[in-house]
Amino acid sequence: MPYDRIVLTVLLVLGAVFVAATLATSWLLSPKKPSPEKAETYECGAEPIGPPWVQFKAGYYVYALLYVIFDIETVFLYPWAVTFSQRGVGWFIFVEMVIFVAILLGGLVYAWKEGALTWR
Amino acid sequence: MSDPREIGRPSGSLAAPDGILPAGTYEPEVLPAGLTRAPVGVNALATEHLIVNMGPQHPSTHGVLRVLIELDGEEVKAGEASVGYLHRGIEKLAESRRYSAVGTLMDRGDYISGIHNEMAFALAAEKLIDVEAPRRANWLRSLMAEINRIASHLVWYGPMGLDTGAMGPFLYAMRDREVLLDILEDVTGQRMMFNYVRPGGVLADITPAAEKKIRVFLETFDQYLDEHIEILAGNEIFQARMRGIGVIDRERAVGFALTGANLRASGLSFDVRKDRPYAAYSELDFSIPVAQEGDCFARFMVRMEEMRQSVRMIRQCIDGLPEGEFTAKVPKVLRPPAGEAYGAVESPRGELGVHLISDGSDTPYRMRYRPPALYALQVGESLLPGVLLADAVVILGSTDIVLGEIDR
Amino acid sequence: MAIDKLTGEHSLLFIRSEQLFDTARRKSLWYMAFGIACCAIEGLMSASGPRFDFDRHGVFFRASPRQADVMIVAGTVNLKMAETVKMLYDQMPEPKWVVSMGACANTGGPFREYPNVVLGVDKIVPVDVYIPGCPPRPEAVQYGFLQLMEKIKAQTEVRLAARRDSN
Amino acid sequence: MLPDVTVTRRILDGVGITASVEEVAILGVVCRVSAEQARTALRAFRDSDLAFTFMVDLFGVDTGEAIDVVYHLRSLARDEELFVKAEHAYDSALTSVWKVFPAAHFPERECAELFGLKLADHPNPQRLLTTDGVPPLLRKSVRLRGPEEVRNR
Repeated sequence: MPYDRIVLTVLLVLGAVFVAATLATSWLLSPKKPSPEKAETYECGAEPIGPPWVQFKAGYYVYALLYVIFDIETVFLYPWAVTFSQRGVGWFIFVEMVIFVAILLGGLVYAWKEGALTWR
Repeated sequence: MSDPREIGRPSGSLAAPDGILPAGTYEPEVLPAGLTRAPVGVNALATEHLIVNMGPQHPSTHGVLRVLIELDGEEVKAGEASVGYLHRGIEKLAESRRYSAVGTLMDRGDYISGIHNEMAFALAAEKLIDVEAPRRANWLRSLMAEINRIASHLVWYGPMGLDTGAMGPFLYAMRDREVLLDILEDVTGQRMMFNYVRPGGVLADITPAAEKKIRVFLETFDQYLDEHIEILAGNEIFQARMRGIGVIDRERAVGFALTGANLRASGLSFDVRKDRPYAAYSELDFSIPVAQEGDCFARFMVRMEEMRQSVRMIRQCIDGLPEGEFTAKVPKVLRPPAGEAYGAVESPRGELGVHLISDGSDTPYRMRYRPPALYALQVGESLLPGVLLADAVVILGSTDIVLGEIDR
Repeated sequence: MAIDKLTGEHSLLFIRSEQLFDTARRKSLWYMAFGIACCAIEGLMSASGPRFDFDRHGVFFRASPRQADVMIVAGTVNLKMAETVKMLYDQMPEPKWVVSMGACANTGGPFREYPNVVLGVDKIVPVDVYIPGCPPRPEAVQYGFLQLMEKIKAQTEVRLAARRDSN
Repeated sequence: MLPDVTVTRRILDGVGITASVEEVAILGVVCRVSAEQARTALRAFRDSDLAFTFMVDLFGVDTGEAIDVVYHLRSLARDEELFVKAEHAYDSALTSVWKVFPAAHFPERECAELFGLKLADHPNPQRLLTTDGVPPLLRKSVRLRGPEEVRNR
């Protein structure tokens, strides 16, 4: 297997093992004494009032959506930035990325004007 | 899968649909007044309100205050304060304590500014037995009161930074407060529960060691105060969080009987030290900081300026401390004649009054302790509707409430 | 512990591990910031402040009971506060300890004659360490925590001794 | 510092309340009103030219045979103070002066709860400081705990 493939598989395996190991240790070693009072929702030491499953404000969902979009955009920027200097024809790649970013910015401007980002 | 909105709806009886929520967490039948659940029969986009407990155990309620907040997303629709988690009956216990022992109860009322509480009771008792504290006692009282005021403002300033998200100022505030507590301990013997001001005078004279510490404190604190103001007040995030938030106009301040820095931040310069001079305040020269906007930032700057004035007063007290007795000749067991008296003091939270009714025996017949923080909490509660949740925390913090005083 | 299911509650194999875990627990006792009254200003604020720094003992404040090992009851507990104290204690994960700070939490303190005050928090939750004083000095609170650490170590010895005798 | 007694009496007569207004030794001017007239008297004082717009405090006193609710008023404009005392029988109703002085919201709840009075037309007539079932603690009839009860807690 070519060298970089090995590095990638080792990285993935190590990541998975690390996550599984920490979860397993804490599950194995932590004392478990469940009780109905302990299962109550913690609301500053007082009795929670009203059902929590209510029709909640959509603002939070829109915020999260915008965040995810721009998070993925940065993920795409990374490989582009790494390989940008090696290739011969730099200009073409640069313009392509600018178009990609511009499209996403268009989406942001639309969301901003629609008032998705204001809390009131 | 049935319509999810149906599951959340309380179906008349308190029983919850099987498995979703344990029965106990449903809303009690009677909702506190002022809180109304969202209208049933929600159309497509309208949102239901959520009632949240900013409860007795909460890092930013400055004590055991429980605020029931009705939230629509981030916006507070209605809020109701529920107090009484620290009700210890100071007024009832005072009816069975001798006049010299009531000071210990008063210390534990507003536990951050003990000297002011004791002085309010001492002034009321002195009016009843018609005794005037000697001049040196009055100067010592003013000196200790101003030191206690700075210590109390620092305990308000630290958590004010925490409320707006700044961890640093809390540690600076505690560093300066420790210096002040050392001075208070040298003179009175205790860091918080001084029992120093008695009817007739004070407990003990000032020691040279304490005097030296006060002089060292005076040299460094002005520069520290500028540093505090620059760190927090200069920060534009802090200003964005404080300016224009929780505006209390003049009519609301007078209507809700606000006193102290909260009132002076709304433009009315009523200060018990100037309008009803007690102790040595008539002989000290100091100015009363007044702001006009009445928002959280105005209250902040008024209190920071009050600390600077207190430093000025401490310097005058130390330099001009008159000679003489530090307490008047007062019988060990006071038996004031039957009558009523009202003694008021400018505590860091406002006008702290003691209305003392005596029936001639050695214990007061009735002692009413006027809590300035209770009126500040009332205004805070009335400002809640229409505010963002983060600002509700800042408003309650800026009015500087202490739950020991509200619940007495 | 869950692992005991694999090797049985009193297995010889894991005696050493319990001491290891208790040493870890002793060195990082996180207390729940639950200040009720004057003791809160003295014991929680001043003691964790820069001068009497609590962090050097590994004691750090946590806002919620879910992440706390120790519950400091700093102040007077009255009837209205009793349910909250009980609820918060129940919501803390095992292993948990309670430190009762100040005369009010120990036995009602200066307000013991008032009918609305509960005479001591041990009527509501089991208490491990009592710190006398009204309010106790920050050093006294830190000494109380050191005693709690000793108590945790002693509890492990007692359990191990019982196990050694039973085998 | 003290309001003029005759002017105070004239304000009350203007509203049809004959009440005893006299100057008490240390305290100042005290005006005694009956429970029903309390609100009209307070409104008259607030709107009069004496301008008592600031309610410093509101509290109860158990005088053995009845409960005196004391309203401590202050005029910021003329820097004068006045005490209005309204006598309420035990377990009677305390009519809320919330519309005249919004500051009375919490103190009224506390006074009614600690003295066993009922709250009439109050925006939120709930207990403020104690839980249900606690007796009216500030009444002289309710005793504190004895030493032996405290000792064997």
